[in-house]
Amino acid sequence: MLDKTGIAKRIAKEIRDGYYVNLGIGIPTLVANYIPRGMKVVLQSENGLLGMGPFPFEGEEDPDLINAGKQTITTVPGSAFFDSAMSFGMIRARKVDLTILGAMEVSETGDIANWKIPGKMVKGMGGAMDLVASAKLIIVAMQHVNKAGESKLLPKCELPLTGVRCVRKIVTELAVIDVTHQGFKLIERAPGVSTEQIINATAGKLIVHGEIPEMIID
Amino acid sequence: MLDKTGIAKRIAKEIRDGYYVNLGIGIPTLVANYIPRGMKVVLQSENGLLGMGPFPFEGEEDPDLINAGKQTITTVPGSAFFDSAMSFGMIRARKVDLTILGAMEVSETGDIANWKIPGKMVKGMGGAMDLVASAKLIIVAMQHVNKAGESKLLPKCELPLTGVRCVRKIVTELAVIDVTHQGFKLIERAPGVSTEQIINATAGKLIVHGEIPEMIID
Amino acid sequence: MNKVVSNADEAIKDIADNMTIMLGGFGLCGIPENCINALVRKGVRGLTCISNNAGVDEFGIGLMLKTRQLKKMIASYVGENAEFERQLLSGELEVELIPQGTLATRVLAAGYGMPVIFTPAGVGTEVAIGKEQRNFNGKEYLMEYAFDSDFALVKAWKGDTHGNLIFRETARNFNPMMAMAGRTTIAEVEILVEAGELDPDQIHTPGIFVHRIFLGRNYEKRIEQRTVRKKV
Amino acid sequence: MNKVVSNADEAIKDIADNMTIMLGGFGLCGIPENCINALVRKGVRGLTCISNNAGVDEFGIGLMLKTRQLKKMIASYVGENAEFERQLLSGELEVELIPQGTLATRVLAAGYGMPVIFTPAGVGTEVAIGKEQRNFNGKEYLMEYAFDSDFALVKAWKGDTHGNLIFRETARNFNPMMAMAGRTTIAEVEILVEAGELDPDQIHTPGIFVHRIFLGRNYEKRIEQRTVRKKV
Repeated sequence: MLDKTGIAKRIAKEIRDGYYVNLGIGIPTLVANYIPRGMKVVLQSENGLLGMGPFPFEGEEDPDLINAGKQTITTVPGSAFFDSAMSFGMIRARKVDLTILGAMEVSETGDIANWKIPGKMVKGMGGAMDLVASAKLIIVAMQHVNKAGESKLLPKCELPLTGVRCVRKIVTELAVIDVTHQGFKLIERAPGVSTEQIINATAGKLIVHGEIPEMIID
Repeated sequence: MLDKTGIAKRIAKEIRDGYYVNLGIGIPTLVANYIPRGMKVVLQSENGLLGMGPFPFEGEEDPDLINAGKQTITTVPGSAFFDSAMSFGMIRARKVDLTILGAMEVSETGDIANWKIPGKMVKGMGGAMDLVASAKLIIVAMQHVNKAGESKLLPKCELPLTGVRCVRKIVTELAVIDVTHQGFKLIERAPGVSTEQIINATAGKLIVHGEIPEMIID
Repeated sequence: MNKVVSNADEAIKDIADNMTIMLGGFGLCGIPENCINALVRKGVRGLTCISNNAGVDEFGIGLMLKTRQLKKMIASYVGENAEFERQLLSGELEVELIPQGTLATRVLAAGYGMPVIFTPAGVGTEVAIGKEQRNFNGKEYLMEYAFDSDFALVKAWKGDTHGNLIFRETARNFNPMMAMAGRTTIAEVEILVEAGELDPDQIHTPGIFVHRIFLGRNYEKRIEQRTVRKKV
Repeated sequence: MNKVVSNADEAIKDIADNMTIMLGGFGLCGIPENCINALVRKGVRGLTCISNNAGVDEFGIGLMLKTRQLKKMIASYVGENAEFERQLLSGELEVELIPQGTLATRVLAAGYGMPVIFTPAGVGTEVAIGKEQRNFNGKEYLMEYAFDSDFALVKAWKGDTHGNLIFRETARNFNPMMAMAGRTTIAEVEILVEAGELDPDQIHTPGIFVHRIFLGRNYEKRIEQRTVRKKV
């Protein structure tokens, strides 16, 4: 079973040299720490920055320089600032190669719900609906089951949707799963996790073809 | 009767302090020379400049700095460069206060034709259709009659249109004419020109109310 | 062409009850602090605010929430604000949540004189309810309208007397589009210079879009999430 | 992330017959001179060119007309070119004339992932024929489609190895939107620097839009209308 760091490390292996990547809040943010050595990747922050660097050193925080999670950040050589219209323009025009974000639920057809729980205070979708509607490649980082022990990989989302038929891959503490035209497809097991455990934790249709390899993360 | 300079001088009197003005090619360009003293006006060039200055001194031409007529120009303090999308954005959003352009024909309903003569090589409308479709205030600078002696102020344009119901004022070598809901309305006569001369040179409906003053240009 | 006014109170003097205003900023970054404070002093009420966020309890648009000056908030994300939540749940405040890119592009559309835009954001979700949906090249899009607003309040880093603006880092965000979109646009700046002192190639918002400009004072620039790393 | 190629010939090597390309520039100002020369050398044919103008007889896109490499020209103004006129009248060349703002905004739409835009330009004229027309807030608009193009060729003043671009004066014109709109975008620059040397606040076109960049050579920068005044 993976911890959050493990999920981030596994997702980082999906990154390719030269990718422009948008990282959501939470586990996705951690992915930045595990980009394979030697790969050049540019992080997009949808509030208007390409080339997001690490957090600033203490005392060097700049209130004019934050990421989409409102955290103080830095730039890297080659960074560029732009306005929000251009930012979502590049997202809509599919210039961002990979979008990694969290989810409350994903359906076997790739629908995603991650912004609203009826009955609870709704904070808003921020940029999530734009990102999922347009991204070339979306990977979801999330727990396989919720706190009540219920599967978050469903035949159909129960929560209000953020976007439809958009998620291509899911990485959880238990598994790597592709979203195919036939439904969820088990690709890898987390270390020490059995195929049966994953089947039991997945409410949506799960395709299991032959022997499922255990994932390798350093 | 006015010469081209006279037409430009008369149109310059329509300019108000603080105006952003777009000047077409030909007589409209001359208007820049007669902006009343003390008035601050910013000239927009739709290829991407606010704050167009005079022609450069000999030897100081900059090929990167031209106006919409492809002439070498200069900037003034407070100038700003921008791209063509923003340029036509500000035109479409009616941020330009006054547009002055030439015409082949104007109809009594304010339609304008100034880009195409069937049977002749068509060079294109450039920015004219955008300008006439969106301008807050359009003044046409043109000759009252064409070379064949035919009126260019018509009940209906015969040439292909550039825009419909958009011209508000016309200044010719003979007169200043407003385009009203009732048709052309004679406002001023050029020095030495009789009301009858203007009536004879105007094919469209011309409203003449009482004594028409002779225009005053310095 | 001189658009300089002496301060925020003068700049916002004709913002009246029940108007619609746009405010630049993302979180607390790049918000028009001086204008917000002046609106609180003026006490105008019933405002509809279009802004990506609604500030925090004691800062930004949150200050106008505390004084109950807002009738409606149009935003993409409104967390981090307990008073906001209270007013929302009690029905005092109306809220319209829209996707961030849709917000940015509806503002852009207004500035560029385009009545509507089409975006795929929200297709298949509750955001699509009641909206015209249309297929182009095999993909579904929602038709979204340009925002009309009485005033736009923006914050720039530098500005000149003609209203030309330059923004700094991610404090740019929604400010340039809102500057273009307001029927009347008010810009507050940290540095105000004479026309001619800014490089014409570096201006983000040409002065034609800006009606009033003033030198802002006492910027707090609060940080919402102070994240740092230790020097090794 | 290094997008630098050695020269124009390498940059355009996969532009093939019958492709659609966009070329930046207004008149002869800000045109991708090196790319045009390379296309002439390569001899690709049947091209559809989207560019505000078609160059002059011996320069710019005019060079490709002379070698009959163009099948179709989409532009707003095509004067100042005798060979163009000849090919047009003889039917060798297809021409689509569209309003300049419509051209700019259709390119912008492509770069911003918007399938269509609505503009009032051309309403009531022959430009409106066959197009969807719609009334918003009492005004008529035409629906115009985003441009799809295989390649965009743009010319910037400065660029860095990541593809970030800065334009100079009115040589900016259509270049930034075309840079955003090309499926593959090639930028030629007068000054090429390492990533990190450009101020991130001053970049007009972020590198994400640019796929290849090279240092241009021997810029002629012809002036179409040399207008001057005498020193007093």
